[in-house]
Amino acid sequence: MKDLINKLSKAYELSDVVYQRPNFTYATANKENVISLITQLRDLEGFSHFVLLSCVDWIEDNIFQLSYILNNPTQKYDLAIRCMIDRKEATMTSAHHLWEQIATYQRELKEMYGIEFPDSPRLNEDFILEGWDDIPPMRREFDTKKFSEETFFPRERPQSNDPATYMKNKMHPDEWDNTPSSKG
Amino acid sequence: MSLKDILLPFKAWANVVKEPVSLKDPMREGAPRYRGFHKNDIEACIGCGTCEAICENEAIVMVPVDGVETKSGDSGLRPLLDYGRCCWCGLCVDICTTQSLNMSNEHTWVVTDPEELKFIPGIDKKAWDTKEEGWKKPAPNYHFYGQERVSMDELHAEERGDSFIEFVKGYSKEQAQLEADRCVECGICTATCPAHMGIPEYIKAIRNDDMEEGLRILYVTNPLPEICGRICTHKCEDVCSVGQQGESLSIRWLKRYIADQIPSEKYHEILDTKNIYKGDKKIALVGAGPASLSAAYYLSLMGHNCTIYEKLEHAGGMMRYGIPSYRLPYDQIDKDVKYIEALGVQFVYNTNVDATKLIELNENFDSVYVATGLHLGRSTGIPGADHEHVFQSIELLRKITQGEEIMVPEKVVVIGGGNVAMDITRSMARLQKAKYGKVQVLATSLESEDIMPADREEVVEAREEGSIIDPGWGPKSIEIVDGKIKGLHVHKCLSIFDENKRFSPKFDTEDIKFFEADMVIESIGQGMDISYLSEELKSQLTFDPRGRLTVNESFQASLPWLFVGGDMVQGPDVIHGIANGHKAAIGIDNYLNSKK
Amino acid sequence: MDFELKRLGFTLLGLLIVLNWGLLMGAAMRKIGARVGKRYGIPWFQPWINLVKNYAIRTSLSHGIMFYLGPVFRLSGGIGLFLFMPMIIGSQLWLNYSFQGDLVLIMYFQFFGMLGMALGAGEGGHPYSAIGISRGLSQFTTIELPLTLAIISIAIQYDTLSIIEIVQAQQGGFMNWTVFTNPVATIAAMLSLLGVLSHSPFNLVIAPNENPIGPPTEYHGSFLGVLQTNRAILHVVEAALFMNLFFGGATNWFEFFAKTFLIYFWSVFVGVVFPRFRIEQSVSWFLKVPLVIGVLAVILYM
Amino acid sequence: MSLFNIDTDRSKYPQPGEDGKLVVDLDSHKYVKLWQGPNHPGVTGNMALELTLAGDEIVQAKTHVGYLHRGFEKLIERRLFIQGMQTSIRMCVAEPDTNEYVYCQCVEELSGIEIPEMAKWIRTLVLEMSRLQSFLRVVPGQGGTTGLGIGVQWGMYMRELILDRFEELTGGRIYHMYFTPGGVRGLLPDGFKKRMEESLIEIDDFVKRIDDVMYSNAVFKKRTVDVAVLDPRWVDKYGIVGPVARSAGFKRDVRKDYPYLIYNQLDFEAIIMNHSDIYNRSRVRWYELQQSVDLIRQIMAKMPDKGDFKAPTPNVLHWEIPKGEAYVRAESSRGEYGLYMVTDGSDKPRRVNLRGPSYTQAVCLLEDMLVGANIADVHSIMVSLQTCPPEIER
Amino acid sequence: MSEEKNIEQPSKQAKTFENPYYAKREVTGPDGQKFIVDPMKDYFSDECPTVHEPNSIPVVEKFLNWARAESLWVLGFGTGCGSIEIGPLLTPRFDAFRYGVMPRPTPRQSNVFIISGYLAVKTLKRVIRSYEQMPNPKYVLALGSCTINGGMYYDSYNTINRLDQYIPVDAYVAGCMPRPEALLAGFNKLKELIKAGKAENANEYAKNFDWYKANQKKIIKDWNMPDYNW
Repeated sequence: MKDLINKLSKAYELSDVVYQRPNFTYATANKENVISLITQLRDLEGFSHFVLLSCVDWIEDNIFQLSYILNNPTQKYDLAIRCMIDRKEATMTSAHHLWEQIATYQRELKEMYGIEFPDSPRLNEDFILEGWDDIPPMRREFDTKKFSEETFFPRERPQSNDPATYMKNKMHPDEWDNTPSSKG
Repeated sequence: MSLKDILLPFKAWANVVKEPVSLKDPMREGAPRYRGFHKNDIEACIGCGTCEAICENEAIVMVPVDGVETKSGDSGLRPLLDYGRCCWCGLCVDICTTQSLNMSNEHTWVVTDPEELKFIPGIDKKAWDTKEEGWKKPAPNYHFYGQERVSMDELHAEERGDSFIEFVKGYSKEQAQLEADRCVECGICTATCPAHMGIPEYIKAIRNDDMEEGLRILYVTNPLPEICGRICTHKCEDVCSVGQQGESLSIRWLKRYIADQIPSEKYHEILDTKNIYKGDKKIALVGAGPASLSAAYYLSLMGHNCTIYEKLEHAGGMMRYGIPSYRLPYDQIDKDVKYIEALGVQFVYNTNVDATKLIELNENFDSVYVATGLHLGRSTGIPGADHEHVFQSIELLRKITQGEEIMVPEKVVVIGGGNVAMDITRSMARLQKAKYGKVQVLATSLESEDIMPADREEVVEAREEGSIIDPGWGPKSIEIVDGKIKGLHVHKCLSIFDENKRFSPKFDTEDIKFFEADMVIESIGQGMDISYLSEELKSQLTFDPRGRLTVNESFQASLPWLFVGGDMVQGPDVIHGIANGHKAAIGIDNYLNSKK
Repeated sequence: MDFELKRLGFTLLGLLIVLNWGLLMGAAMRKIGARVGKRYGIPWFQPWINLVKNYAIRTSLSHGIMFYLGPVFRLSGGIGLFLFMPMIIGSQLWLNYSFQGDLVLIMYFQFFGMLGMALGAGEGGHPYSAIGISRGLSQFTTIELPLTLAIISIAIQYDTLSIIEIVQAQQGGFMNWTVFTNPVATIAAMLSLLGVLSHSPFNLVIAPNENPIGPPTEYHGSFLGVLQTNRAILHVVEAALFMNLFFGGATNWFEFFAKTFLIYFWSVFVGVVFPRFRIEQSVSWFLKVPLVIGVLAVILYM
Repeated sequence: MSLFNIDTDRSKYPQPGEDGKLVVDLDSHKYVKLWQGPNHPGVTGNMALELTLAGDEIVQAKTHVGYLHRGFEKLIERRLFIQGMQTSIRMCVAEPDTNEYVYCQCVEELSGIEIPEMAKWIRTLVLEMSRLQSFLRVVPGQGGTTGLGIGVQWGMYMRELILDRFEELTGGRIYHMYFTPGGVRGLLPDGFKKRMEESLIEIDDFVKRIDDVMYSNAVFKKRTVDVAVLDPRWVDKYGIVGPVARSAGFKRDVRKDYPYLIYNQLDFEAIIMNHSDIYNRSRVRWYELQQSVDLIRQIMAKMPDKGDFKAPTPNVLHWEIPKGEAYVRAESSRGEYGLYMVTDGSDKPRRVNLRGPSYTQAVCLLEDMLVGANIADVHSIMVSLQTCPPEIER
Repeated sequence: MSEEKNIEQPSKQAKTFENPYYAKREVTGPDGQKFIVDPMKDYFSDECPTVHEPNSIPVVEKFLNWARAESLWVLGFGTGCGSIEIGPLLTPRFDAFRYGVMPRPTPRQSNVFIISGYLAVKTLKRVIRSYEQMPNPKYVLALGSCTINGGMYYDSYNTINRLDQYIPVDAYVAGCMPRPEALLAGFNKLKELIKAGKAENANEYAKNFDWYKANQKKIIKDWNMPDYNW
């Protein structure tokens, strides 16, 4: 595994290599290199089984991390290629020509994160959601609880009480608050 | 396709003559472990709300219920289950600190009005309340949070036995975080703590390794964290919900851990007290004990000028002169005191405030706060108690801490079962060990072992150090032969309080014992010295039947300018002192503002 | 009383008996089928309740006149079959309106209901109705072929097209039954009976998995009630037809019940243990196996 | 390779237009558009197929999912690590334990917890039981799709027996919520092994019967043999896993290839066949059903009686896991089942992504496999691929 | 967290939901004739539901109600996870056929709609269509927490919280998921209600039609169907 990574590192500038398990490695590649890298992995290195295409929203750093997990079924090891793309202009080269299933992943990512994959088939069709007109729901800034409460009006319930506050109010009603903001 | 393929399927018809496997009555019982509807033992439940915290569906709401009182250690809240949310995972049962919440194996409930599906188990009577079977906590050693205290490094009994060096070393970072991790953040402790410290909050700060935040939280309610972190009577730990099944959290040590991490120089910066506003109001505080220090601290923050008058040469009061330094080293007292001093509080040492001085203070200052503590020992009054080798523990302790030479005989008997008795026992043991190399101290108390007022660990540690603790005996007389004390006669104590809960011990005069001793130390309580109140003042003040000054909720005595606090009002307890110092500070502030 | 009037009365009474027997037999078969599946199955009176329930449905929504007429056609197909089917041989009154050459009419009525249903379901507008109908018609055509051949064979054998005469020819001991005198035709007919009663493996038309319910997809409430009524009658009458043609008819009601039950049971016996053929498979099967046997039966008696 | 002689002539089907999309002119009266689902007994679960038919034959198929979308992955981002356990389990209702396992294993791997030996045995037992109950549904269910109802009836009863054992062991019937990060939530109850063995004996009997009634059934064979044949080249193209890939001759079994828990102490071989039609795909599952029974017996014979079943974890109310990412896979009855978890050092996962076998099998593979099939076979094909909509849309 | 301010919030997507399949269009028939097809009118009937009063003779109504109660035909629409327990219910272990329960694959012939748990918005649309196609009288049995107050998915952006806002519900069965036993108890409760003449929710739906429609349209953005789809 290490040999392979070393070999690929030269050509594709892999960084942040993590040897998670003896048969599982993570590495980060540049956005431009990813497609040619996974093409090489598929065609030359025997990574014929595509496992997963996923996206992680690092909202603090303003990036989306795309993870391509590939599996080599004969050698029985996995390689996950990470790729960072800009959150503002979330566009990535499509890889649907390599594995048929990637088109589905890309449809989902488009719908859930708003990432564009130009030329990917049926990209703009509704996949899971229907008639969604808010920001893509899997983005971190989308507050699902707030959305749910505003949209689906839950049944009313009694207000919950924090034991500490409740006890204090009940047993020592006129005493001070202990939150750091109020000094004395 | 062969003939076999056509004929073999007909074998299925063999079933037609067999009895069907359908349940005749399909309404079965759930399995013994089945996670069905909830039931709650209302008596055992303390309303800690851990179930609410772990419930991912917000299906549990803590609500007040009729018939359950809010009291120390019981929030008076009980979980309300919303079966419009519940997913029957049973985590609430697994984490329940008291194991009062369980699930029955009942599983069928159909309603037409969904509002019925909200109920308080145990309060709203349900058919399954009496069912025995159902999901319970899987095993005694199955936990979602640590059950055992992280033990603190301390000196062994042999090492510590002959010195007054602080023997509890304090937590390391890893230990503190491990211990802090056990907290379930229920907050039951907060209301129980006299000062209402934000205990879960500062424990959280430890977990986040944010000591500055921790210190800020501490100082909101307690300006003496180093002191409290060592010698607080930790009422919080008694009610800690983690302690319901395992060992309660070492809240005191964690507090000390925070204070220990930060050097005193950084206090100003962290607490943002560099430029506090100073007004023109002046307050005199008598006695430099915890109550005064606390009051002075908060008054300073409010912008008042405080002057503390202390009879002895250092601040700290009973903390310095009553508690041996192996428990509370002096430099730690100084650390807290120095910070208060740095806020502009003036300390006047070696100044005894007597009746005239008090009047003078009243004239020169806007308000006077008196917290002179309980510095007089009480005597048992048994025959022989007036012997010169019968001492008061308070007096002895003060002498020990002041470094005065005291008599260290070979055999000592201590009468009393409180923390002070333990202090003197252990102090004497140390002195004996240093002098003779062996310990022959015996402490006896009226209360039996289980109701001894002293902290458990004090008793345990005292025994580790070689002292004998033999509780449950009432002192009868001190045998004096040739003007020298021979020992103490005791008889078995049967009960301490009568049916009206008044102090009235009963003894079994048949069951007697004799403790040999060269010296007897009485440690059965303390009294206050209010000689500085002139008769004229006394006549204007009111006292309660136990001889204590009556005060209102902000510790204002019947004379408006006089505020009273500390042990004098609420008995010997440092955290109470701090708390009522804080309250008095608020009261004084209000009083001064209203006077304008 | 006038004989004709009396006959009308008996025919109506016979219809009632047949209807109830059909419902009961349906429930019994379902219970037997359930037993094979290791369960108890519906209560025996369930079909009556279902019928009442369906007639009591308040909504009655028609997609057009043909939609309305579809169940009516279907029911008249079933009743028509009944009217020309002799029930009990030996009693003039239970012979219904059977007459010379009624065999031809019966073959017609078998198709009549199906066609009416086709028109009605087609108007329902539901694609599954249309698919079910096209499947049903193509399958039923091939089911009819071996049956017709078998009937031609026994018509040649007994030299008549009257059911009554065919039955009477079989009287006098069970060895006279067509099943023994013309086993080949009987086999062809019994195989096509599986299709006629639309049990597995020939029930793709109304299969829930492949096609929610087939032609009656849109039918509800009283329309469905009519269809259920028809189904109960039709199953008994079809069984009675086979009883009359191949199993010596019935001389009393007990014999009638026993024989129709067994004949009906035959389709359940096969149906429970076999899954469904696809339409083109069942079409080709009917054209391969029963049709060849039917042709053989005709040739043998030519 | 004549066996795999697939009709690739699609000239009679709609052709792609200039923009790459197929041109299906519904108004030309050549095609019928038909929706199968979501309210249709002929789809597996709550999903829909948009079929374009020419006669009885499908010329174009589109899968429509999202009817069961609950936004799990979003919800788990709001859940503590302990709370994710019962959220993740609901991702696939037919076989929930695999979800639990991959979730807990991810948490354990990222936080560096090693679970006790006993917990590993019990987890393996539960996972195998879960596979078994899933097979008991789907093996006779294949007959059910073609109208053979009795197999389903028997199978469901056998599954009930396993569910009874589950209820006894875990306290839940369908959703067991029995694995917790760190181990499991209890030991086997008294007499469990005996009752389990009794159930297994009944299942042995069922296995034989279903062979007689279903796999030897002339009509069933006619409906399933050589129907919807899977081209072995498709396996990598579509990412096919589990019994479907194994029936096409690919020896891919996570339990063998990437042994987890105590599978390397058990004696079994991956079952493969080399012609993947509906019949063989179902047959592979039938063999695996027997294999599961055998594995359960092995586990019960070899497992220790007592032991710690849960490793100590940090306080679950504020359990923070350092930054990292993990992909954990397990073998479900449908094949490789994986969970990708990313943590960021807080007490909640940053991202959780589930990769169920249906994700590719029910969307792109099904869409291609249905072309040219008869509409009466749609349900059979879906069941033979064991499509499970909730794990597609989560 | 000053960085957070820099993150540009993506604007809400303005989408138009027009399915060409449902649009009006001109079609040339096989005979060359041209005609306009309006699927919204041609494929559906958009007649409003009406209240069907019970039979005026109490005895008759009582008898009919008994028949309705003893013959519950369930729509085989597995909307959520609870539908997995419908299998055991209808198979040997529980054999609900004994109690007059029978699955039907088409809404036209069903009387009972089992909402088996959570409803995604996308499913809700289909549920409403199916519910409206069911003939009066019709009953709704809601399973599990999700239909009552959101259950596990109370904070999900795609599942509804309260079913009774969208269609009237007759009985709720507690559990997540309810066991087959609980479901049977639900059927028994339903039978009780029907026999007592209290299960007239189909008429309630017709009476409060506007309220229900307003609620439904509030969350289903891609409506694309006539208000009432017969």
